[in-house]
Amino acid sequence: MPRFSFLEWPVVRQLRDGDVLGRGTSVTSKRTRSITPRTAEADHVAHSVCPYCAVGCGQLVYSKDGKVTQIEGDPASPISRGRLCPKGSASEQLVNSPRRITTVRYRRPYGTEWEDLNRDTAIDMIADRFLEARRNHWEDVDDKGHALRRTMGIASLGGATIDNEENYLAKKLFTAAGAIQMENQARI
Amino acid sequence: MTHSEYDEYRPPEPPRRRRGGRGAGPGGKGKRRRDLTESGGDGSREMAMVEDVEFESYYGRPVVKAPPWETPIGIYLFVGGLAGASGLLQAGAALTGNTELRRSARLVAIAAVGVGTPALVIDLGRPERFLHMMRVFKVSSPMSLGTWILSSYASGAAMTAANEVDRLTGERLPFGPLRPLLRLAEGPSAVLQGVMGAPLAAYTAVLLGDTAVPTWNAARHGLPFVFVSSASLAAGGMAMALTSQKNAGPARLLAAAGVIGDIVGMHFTKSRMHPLESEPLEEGTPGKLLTWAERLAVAGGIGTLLARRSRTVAVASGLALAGASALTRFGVLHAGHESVKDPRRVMIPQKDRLEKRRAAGITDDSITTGW
Amino acid sequence: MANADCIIIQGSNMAEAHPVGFQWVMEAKSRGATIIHVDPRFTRTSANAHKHIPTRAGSDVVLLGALINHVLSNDLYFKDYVLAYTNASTIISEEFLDTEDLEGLFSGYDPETGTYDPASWAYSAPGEDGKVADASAFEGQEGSHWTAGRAGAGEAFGSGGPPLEHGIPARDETLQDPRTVLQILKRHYSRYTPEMVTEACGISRADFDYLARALVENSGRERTTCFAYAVGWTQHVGGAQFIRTAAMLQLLMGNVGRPGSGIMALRGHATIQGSTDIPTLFNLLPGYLPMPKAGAHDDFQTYADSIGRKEQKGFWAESRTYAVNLLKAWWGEHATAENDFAFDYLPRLDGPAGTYQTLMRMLDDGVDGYFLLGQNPAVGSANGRMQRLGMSHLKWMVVRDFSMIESATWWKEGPEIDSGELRTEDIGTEMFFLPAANHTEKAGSFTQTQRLVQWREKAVDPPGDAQSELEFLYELGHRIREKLRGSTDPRDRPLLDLTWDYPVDEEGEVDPEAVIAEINGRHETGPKVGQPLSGYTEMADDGSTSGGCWIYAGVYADGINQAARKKPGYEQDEFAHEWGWAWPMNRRILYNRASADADGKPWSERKKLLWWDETAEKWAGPDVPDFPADKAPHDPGDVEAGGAKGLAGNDAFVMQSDGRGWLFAPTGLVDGPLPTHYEPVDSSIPNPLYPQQANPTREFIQDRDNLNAPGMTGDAREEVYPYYFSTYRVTEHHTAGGMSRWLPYLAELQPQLFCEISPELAAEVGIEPYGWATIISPRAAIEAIALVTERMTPLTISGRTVHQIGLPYHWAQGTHAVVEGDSVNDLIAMNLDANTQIQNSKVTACAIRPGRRPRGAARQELVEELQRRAGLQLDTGDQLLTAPDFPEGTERQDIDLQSGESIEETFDLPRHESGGEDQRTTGTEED
Amino acid sequence: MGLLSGPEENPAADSGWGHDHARKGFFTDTSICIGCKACEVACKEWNRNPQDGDLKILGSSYDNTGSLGANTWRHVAFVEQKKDRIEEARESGRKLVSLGMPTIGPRSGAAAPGGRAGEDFTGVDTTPPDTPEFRWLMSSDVCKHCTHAGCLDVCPTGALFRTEFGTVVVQSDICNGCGTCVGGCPFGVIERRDDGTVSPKEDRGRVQQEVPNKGTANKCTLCYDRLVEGEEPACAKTCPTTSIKFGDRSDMVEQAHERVAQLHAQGMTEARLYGANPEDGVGGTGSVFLLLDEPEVYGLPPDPQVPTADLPHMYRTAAVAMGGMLVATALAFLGGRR
Repeated sequence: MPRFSFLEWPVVRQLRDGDVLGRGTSVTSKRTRSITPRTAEADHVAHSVCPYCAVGCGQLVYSKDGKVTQIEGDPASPISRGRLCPKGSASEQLVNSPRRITTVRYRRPYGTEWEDLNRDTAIDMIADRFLEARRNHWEDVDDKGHALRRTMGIASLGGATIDNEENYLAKKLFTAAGAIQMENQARI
Repeated sequence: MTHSEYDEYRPPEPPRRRRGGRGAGPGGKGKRRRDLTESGGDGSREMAMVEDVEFESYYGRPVVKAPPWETPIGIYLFVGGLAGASGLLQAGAALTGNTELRRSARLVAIAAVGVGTPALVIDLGRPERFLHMMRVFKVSSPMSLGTWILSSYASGAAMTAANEVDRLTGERLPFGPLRPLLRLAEGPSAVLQGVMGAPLAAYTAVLLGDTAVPTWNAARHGLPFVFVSSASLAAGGMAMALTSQKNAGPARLLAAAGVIGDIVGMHFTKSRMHPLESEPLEEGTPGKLLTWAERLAVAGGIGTLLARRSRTVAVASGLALAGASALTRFGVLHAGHESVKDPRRVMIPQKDRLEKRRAAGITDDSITTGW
Repeated sequence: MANADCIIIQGSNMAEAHPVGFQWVMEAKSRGATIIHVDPRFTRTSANAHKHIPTRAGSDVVLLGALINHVLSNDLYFKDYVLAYTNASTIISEEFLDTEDLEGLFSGYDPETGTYDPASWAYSAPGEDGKVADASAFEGQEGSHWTAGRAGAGEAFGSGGPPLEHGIPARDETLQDPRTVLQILKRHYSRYTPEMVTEACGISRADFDYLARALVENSGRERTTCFAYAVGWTQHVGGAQFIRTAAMLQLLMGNVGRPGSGIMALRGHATIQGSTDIPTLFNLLPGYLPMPKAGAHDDFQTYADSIGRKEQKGFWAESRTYAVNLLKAWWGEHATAENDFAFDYLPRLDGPAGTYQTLMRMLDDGVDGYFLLGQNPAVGSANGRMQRLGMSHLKWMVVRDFSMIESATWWKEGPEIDSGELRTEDIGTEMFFLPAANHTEKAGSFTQTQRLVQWREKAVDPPGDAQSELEFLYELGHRIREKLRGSTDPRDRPLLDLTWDYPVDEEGEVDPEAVIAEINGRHETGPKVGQPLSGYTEMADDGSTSGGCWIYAGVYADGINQAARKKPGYEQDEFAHEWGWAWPMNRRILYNRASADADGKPWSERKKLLWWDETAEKWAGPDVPDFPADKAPHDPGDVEAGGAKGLAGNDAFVMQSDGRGWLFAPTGLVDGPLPTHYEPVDSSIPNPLYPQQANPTREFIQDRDNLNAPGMTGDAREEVYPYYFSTYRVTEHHTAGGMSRWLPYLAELQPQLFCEISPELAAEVGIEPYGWATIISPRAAIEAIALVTERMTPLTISGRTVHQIGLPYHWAQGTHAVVEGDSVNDLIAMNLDANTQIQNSKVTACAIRPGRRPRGAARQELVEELQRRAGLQLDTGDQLLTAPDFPEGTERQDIDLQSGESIEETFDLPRHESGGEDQRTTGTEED
Repeated sequence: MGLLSGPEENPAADSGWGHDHARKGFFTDTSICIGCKACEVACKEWNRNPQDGDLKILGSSYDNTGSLGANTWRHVAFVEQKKDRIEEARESGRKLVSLGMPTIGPRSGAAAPGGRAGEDFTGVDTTPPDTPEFRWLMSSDVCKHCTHAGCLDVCPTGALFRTEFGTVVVQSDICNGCGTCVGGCPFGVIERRDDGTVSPKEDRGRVQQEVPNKGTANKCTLCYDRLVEGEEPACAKTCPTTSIKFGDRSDMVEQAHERVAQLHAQGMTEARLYGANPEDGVGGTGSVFLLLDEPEVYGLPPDPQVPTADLPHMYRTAAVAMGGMLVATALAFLGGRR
């Protein structure tokens, strides 16, 4: 509790400030007098793009101490002129949601619960399974003898929410592996 | 859910005074009764069960909100009045040398303050901040004035009561060297308590009147009379019950006057209200409470006439009067809560008064403008 | 869009799905533009339009066709524009027969395969009266295995369609020849009358007149009209043709390539455009190069020629160059001229391998592993129940997402666990849930719906184990290559020879700029070695340059990430060329040559965009010309040279092999050269236009769990599925809900699944406002809160009342999100558009009844009870050909529509056979 | 001297701020609202307000937050109307116009109302449009930031205060939750935040959002914490169609007058303003609205009066009552002695 100061007592300030009815300057608290926007306290502002629909609205991502503190429209964007829809406006929750999962989860075959798994191990296991599935369903030629050089054992779905660069690597890796079954939301 | 429990008590809706020509709202508005008791969180956002309305509203939802004042505030309204009028009684008794009545009034007063102040604090959303009430002195805020009234009153009441108790216990309270000071302060304290008594009894009426809650706001022309009368009958009744018949004369008279004032005041109050605004005072739970308040007041009032002869009658009518006062306060409190649930009680009186002003040629003061 | 004088929004709920984009519509409105919304529902878009015209879902071609008929028969089209820039004057082969002649089919239909041979749709060659222009143009397709396979043909040929040998076919500039495109169009659409619109769409004559007047008055030299559509058009069988009809109308009205014109596709995901440009799609390689097909593209030159020949007009002539650069980018030094740039490293298709075919393969245990990269098919894909059953057949699954989406938890809390069809203990699928980094936790680019590539800066590090796809894919590829190191198996060469050495920072994160630089391309040899390409015109076909996606060449020009440019829009003109980068070549309006007349002068001062600057001998204007910058308006073009040089000065449609906008599509579409109205698959309304009821090329996946309502073949006395529902999204949620149902601020705005029905329908079936309703299709039963609203209008179609039901699809059963509800896509069947392989989710027959659905096993029993009552068979609704007098299909005329005879053999799709039912651990019990 | 009612040019000047600051306000033009609710979300994001209600469809078209309250400071109303009601709205609007401008005119000097009506509308089609068969009204409601703010005047702690921008803000570090302000508001805006409104599904192990400022009164601050740095309020910034405009209140009122005149010129006589009249019961509002029907259709009171306007009269009544009480007591003692 701050120490009581008679002169700062709002009743006294009502008389001192000429705010006799106690409506304005006389009743403000210290916190009110030093209020600043959260955005002004950010130590970094990133220019970003809304992750929802394909309009591509500009976003400003404010962060402090490595945590996103606020996401707003970017007024510089000629697409959106600083405006966002409810989803874009809620995207800070997408980042900081307490419901977000941030650890690798693993369910073994016939298991009934999720388990923890080291990420490194997980990726290694996936690489093994990738190669095995690729082998299991490899097709060299079709029934007329035309080369196919592909595997049907692996499929992938998704891409419209991830970056161009990520789509590029996905297509590159899968195609090189002969895995042709790739699809994304463009056809859903 | 709070609102279904109110619903249970709600009598069948009487025929409404309708504004003619107003078409029923299209597509799910107005007329349709919806059972959505599941929805709504706190009391004020609940869905009002408005049936058969022929006026435009937004899905029958409340327009204004009632303050979150529950039972503790009802208690406070009662004991605050009781304390206020007791303050006057003790002052009068002190002036007239009626020691017994003085003592009874002071003890009732301190008990009332002792109950009322915690009740006020409990009802705060952040009780630990009750001292923030003393940050400002705002004449525009009946609650602020009331705080200052109550605190001055309470300090006076504490001093007078301390003296009484000290005397009652044969000066056995450990006041030591402070006792002379205590006695010295008794007179001014009694004056303070007396001066603050009437404001303490009356300000709560302004507090309720100074809201947008339709029934309370519309009652503002008469509610102070009801509240001071109710305070008087309660204090008179309690003092009468606690004082021997021979010394209780002024208390009986005050109580009797209070009963008359209470009944007349309530009728006067209602007469100045739009029917939709006064309805909650007559219907449902608050209506029942107020009916019983009136019955008890009448019974207690008759009792005061007989109380000179019988202590039993005095005690019974004293309690009846106190009960009447309590019921009045709860009745008015709940009538206010009831009145915000139905948007008609806000919309229709407002439209009526707007129309009336327009009919009188005043067309420049509407919040809605065509330009 | 803000420059348009009239905006017709059809097949899109723009205000709800794209509120921020809608600001431009509102701006146009405030400048005086007329806004018209044509949609089955009165939505938030309608609320802000001047007029809402309720229509029947799936009847769009009738309405648009009638508008075409209206402008043609009343001479209201923009004649100068049409003559200059479209193929209206082109003469079509005399072998071509129209739907007018064939009861709703075109020439070339093969009832055995359910496909068209497009040979007879070709242009006539000059001088060769009535002969197909160049039969050899279709070599490699005609009769090939691939054509029969019909895989995603629309996109298989890139954006220009398959090649034509020469850009100058026979033409009649007077447009009088009965075989000119314009005359064919007139005949084709002559049945599409305003009366027919009333009959088929339920649109009154007055509303049609309003629409026609608005369009005509706001087109021409001085004014432009813009169309906006979204999945309301694509998610139909025949959806590609819906869009084409609008495109044709816009070409006729001169509303392409000009300010405030065009057809605006409104897309639903942040980089859904990017993910087709740089595709995670089975049939495409980056830059709309097709995946090679077994048999058809066995050598590189054949492959390249099938896309575009050197000699042809326009930018597709360089297709070989684009392919070489891609192969160089992927296999670097291992891609040499000697080995055809490692063309053989590419796997080959032999039919569609889309998500629904993959699903059927999964159900047959033909797929081991499944990656989900930010997609939630258990909720978002048609027939969600089959999706989840399919997952139970996998050996393993990797789900990369932010939260526990339903596609990750189906084995534990899916509806099939509830109903007892699946038991957690019996499911052998190994699940990996890998937390993903979100858009603030990684840098990278999205391509938005107008082809604008925008770079995002990274704000913070991802929390915990979360990582970007980039990092994950790089790491996965790295380990796979490590594990294969030393392998001598030739099948592992493409992996081992892959260029996969991206710079990595100390936290193991790949530098995304290195990837976009590879996509942009660079000089591999020569004086500029190592330098980024400035554009695709710098690409060489000899291996001296590389580039991962030719249309993106220039995005990293001068070594600067052009997509990351953020010069504020308010400091630039309306094109804002210094904000991000648009492919191709930072052009903001495609085909903008058409904004000037044949002489290179603007059509009008008001709609000026590009013009020929006589003195500078260059095209001038605020946008980057989508045309050779110094080719004069009357340049005849060097036909022999082909490519960009081959373009004439008025060949505004630079990607088409004849330089013209195609009113008639001689190639490229598998279901006909002209859009034609067919009824939705399970519609019980007779096609008012033709005896041919439904699209004869549609694809259907036959399965016990994917039954169709009987439609026209049903018992007229008892219609079990008498209503139609459309699915859609609302502003407050995003697709399958993975990014919205988990957020309390969005969840509270639309907390529960609802259905929108008219008061008339509510009264008919006894549903209370805001009470529960159960909707049942032949696939599933779901429950929803009923919003009974005047916003839904019953329509009178062919003399009967048609009720449509609206169903947003964002909810799903599960315990992890803030809100939950039944999954609407469980109702939908997999019926695909043969052009695009997109499913129909906009018109599906259903039943609706008051109250909640049954729980547990009783839920599926209800579905089956209705199936029995409707007498559904595996092949119900599978009847492709219904035109009784189709001359080439006589052998099919006498098929009893009720017999349920299987025509399965006419498909060569990998399909799940009914006999496979009992092999599945989870099959539906037959009673 | 601080007035309790009547026209008042600069309420901040009355509250110790002097005349240096322009009064800020909103103009919410509901005729271009697309009902996207971005304002609701942006508001909650900025203010970290908890999710509202118990996640059920409320039965009011697309509105599932119900009304303004402790947690929802922007609220979008949805109203579906048929032709007959539209015609009524058009008629009632026409009547409003015919009531004409006040003879005295607004004394605020803010905008010369209707002066804009003389604007050049040549080229604009002024024939009344056909009445549509149906319409769907959407409107984003917010705290009115009244010139005479009941909530502020009845607050006993000074938690509510008038800012230099003329807006009314609760200091959550001061408020003790007495609830007086709730009744003081004639628009039903301000509300005490309870614990009970948040995350009803916690029993299912869901993660709870932290609830700030429990037990205190809450309402729109007009983003006071943004205004101090010259930022605009979160809702106005995000609004895709500029239905929510923010700026100097005098400019807002002027724009509002222009817009309503423009709509009238297009034959949309149903358009009207709400809160732009300094003579009204709250002295005009800081948040001005353009409505397309009568205010009660949107859940707005048709003739709100700030209760404190009548406070002097109430004090007088109370004084009389107190006097009566004193007299009665005195008489009681006089009579009781007998």
